[in-house]
Amino acid sequence: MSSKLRTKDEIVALFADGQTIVVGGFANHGVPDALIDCVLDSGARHLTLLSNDTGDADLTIGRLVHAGRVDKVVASHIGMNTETVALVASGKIEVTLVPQGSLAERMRCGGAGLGGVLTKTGLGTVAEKGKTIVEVDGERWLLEPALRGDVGLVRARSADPIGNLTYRGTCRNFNPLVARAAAVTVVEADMLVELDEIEGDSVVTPGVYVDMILAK
Amino acid sequence: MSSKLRTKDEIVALFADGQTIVVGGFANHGVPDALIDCVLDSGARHLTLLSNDTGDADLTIGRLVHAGRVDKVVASHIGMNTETVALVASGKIEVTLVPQGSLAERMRCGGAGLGGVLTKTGLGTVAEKGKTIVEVDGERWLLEPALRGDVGLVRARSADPIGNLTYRGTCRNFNPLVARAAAVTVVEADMLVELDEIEGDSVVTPGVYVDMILAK
Amino acid sequence: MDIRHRMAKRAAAYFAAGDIVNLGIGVPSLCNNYAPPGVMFHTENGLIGVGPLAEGLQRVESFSNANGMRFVPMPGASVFDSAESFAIVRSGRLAATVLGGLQVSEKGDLANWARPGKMVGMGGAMDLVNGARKVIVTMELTAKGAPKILKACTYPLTGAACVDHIVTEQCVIDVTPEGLVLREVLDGVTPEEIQRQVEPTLVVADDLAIMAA
Amino acid sequence: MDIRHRMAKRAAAYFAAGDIVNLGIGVPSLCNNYAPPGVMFHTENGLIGVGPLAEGLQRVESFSNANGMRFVPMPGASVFDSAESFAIVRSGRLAATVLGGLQVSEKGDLANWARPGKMVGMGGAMDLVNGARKVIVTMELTAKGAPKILKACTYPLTGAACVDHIVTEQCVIDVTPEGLVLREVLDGVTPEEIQRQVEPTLVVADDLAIMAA
Repeated sequence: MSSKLRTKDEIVALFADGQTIVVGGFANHGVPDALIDCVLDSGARHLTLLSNDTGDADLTIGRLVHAGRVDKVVASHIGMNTETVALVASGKIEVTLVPQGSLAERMRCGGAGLGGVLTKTGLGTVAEKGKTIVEVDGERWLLEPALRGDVGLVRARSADPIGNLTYRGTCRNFNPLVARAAAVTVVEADMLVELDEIEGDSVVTPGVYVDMILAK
Repeated sequence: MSSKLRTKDEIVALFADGQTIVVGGFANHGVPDALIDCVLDSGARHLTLLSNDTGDADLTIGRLVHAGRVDKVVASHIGMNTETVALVASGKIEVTLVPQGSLAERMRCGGAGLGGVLTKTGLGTVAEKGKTIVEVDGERWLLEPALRGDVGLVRARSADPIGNLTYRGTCRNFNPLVARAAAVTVVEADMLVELDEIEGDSVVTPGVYVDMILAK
Repeated sequence: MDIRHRMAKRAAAYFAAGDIVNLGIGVPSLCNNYAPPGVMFHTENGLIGVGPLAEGLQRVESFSNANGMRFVPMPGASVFDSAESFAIVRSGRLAATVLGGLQVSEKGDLANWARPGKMVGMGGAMDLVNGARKVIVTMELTAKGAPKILKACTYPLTGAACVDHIVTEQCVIDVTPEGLVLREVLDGVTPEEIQRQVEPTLVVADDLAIMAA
Repeated sequence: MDIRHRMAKRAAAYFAAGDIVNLGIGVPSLCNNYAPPGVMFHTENGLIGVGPLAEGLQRVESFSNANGMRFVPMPGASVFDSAESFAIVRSGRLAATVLGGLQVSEKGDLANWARPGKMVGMGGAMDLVNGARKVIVTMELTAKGAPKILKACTYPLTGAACVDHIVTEQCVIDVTPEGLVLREVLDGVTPEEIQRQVEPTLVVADDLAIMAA
């Protein structure tokens, strides 16, 4: 059992062109900003961004869009970010919009060894487009398939050396889902604490999901 | 916002013949024993029991089997309870066995407005029997449909008056899933605490899922 | 009372103590000023128990609503991730949601997230209209004189047959199996005047009431 | 060393520091005595960090393993519900699971939860063999002289093509795309003697090693 703390250089080395990056946060809150610095420093381009939104123009997640690193976005809402909206309109970014609850479940599936879930959300709307309808006992459901990425960026409140995590308030949002939904999960924590300092019952994301923690 | 604390008599009145009762606990640990007393006192019969297991003979959940209240069991394992095994063998109880992880997900779906999930678990085994296979991008998955009940019985460590709950150690097990997977959710807590005594970040089951709490 | 607050106050009259309610942005967000005691507010980014807007040291990043506004959590607040948040939404645990509307059809279809060619995201709206037990739309009756209550929506739908109540600045309309029922009108406004501003034929309630100004 | 501990010790040699491992009941449960430092144990009823069996005041209901035994949680233990527990299992976060076996086929099919007509439940076994990165079966080579390693299982399957390593009291066999490979034998036991006790034809590894007694 060795520490998962890693230097910024080690984390920067994770990123490569064409990857899918899964990012926690909601409307600029609870976003792993120091890990977004790492993506920017890596020079990685042609990324697919999987996150609830793309923040504001050149703020939080929006910095990846501003720097021209993003080719595709999968999100529930991009309207806050005027740059994303313009790049989508001009065809420079391809966007897939997913209802927020379905996006959360799809990430959860991707991190839980599940292939997808059946939901009513989006039935009778454009969210049905290209999707499979599954009947269960005569009832119609929309199949929302699992989503996963290459690297997941998580913002936590506290992290112990093996990656047990807590969150604070609404900064939790998508972060625990992102922690599961990527091949490699990297964490940025407001506070780094000792092993066993987070009581077992209070752990929100078990360390088993975490690969690396950004050292201060 | 009024208290969800209810007397034993009010809770006993919830149960009726033919209901599906969803019960938390795992191998006699974390079982809501006082709520099982309520089911016994109600006289309700021909119940369907939805739980991980049926405890030991005449212990915890097994008391419902011992008292002849149960017609059907949906569980992942009944082997600990010699009475259940004998009643199944003689055709007096009908049992449906579900892989434990699939049982947990099916309860979660039932409580999350989802119709089912796709899993690999059980592919190529008897767990496939009667189930739909769904292909996603050419990959085969087993569709495990949602499960719900009429009344859910939950054992918590602490409960505030609006039903925010915490659990302790492995007594958590299926309890947070049961809390969501029934039309009416009833809680038995080791400790009844004041409003706001459970810090928001530490709440495991939000009170929105809870209908009644057994008063001491 | 200005028309925005009038609509918010009327929408909030659908809430009862013990309800958990989700409010959209704009007019719906004003409903918390008029809710009866004991109503708790859900924000889809992961909390039940949203209190008043925060000031000074209370303004912390960790308590922000779906609109990015900082708030004070109320006693008994619970925190959860986005998957749990929408499990609560879809499973019918919210007594009500109040949302703005671009168009509502006579069957209760709602369009409120996009105009054709301008789709920036549905956020949580599709889940909310699918899951909340009561879907209340607050909107002005017309847009630049054109009706917003239509036989069929022309904009992309948020949800089909999902709306229960439409609260406008002039009237309250319920969506029922018998069609759109006019329940309340502002004092001095006639049912005929309302009818002229909506496309489908309204049923006037036998007990048509006066809407508070 | 008695044969149960011999099998457990050999199975534990597949673990490395940092691994999270789930142990089944019986012989597998003995593996924790032989695991290298830094291995953490998962119990499917909802905890990572299972420590030694508890004594006296340590014996609390809240720390019980899937077999109902009370244990002491280790520093860094994390607690979760059954859905999260199996999300961890199915998504490949467990480095290994060690389970008992009734039958293993030459393709690595495992039957370990039921005999025909006696099905009392698979518990978490089907999820574990589907999800753990390495599936290690500890079992005696034969049952009352009849082979347990077969061309095809006759008992209800736990999982198809899921087993990686079979550790018996006499030998270690790997399931590979080329068939069953005999990796280790007890000192003094010949590959021919092992072959007589299994149904499929074994491939004898070029570097056949001696299994620790």
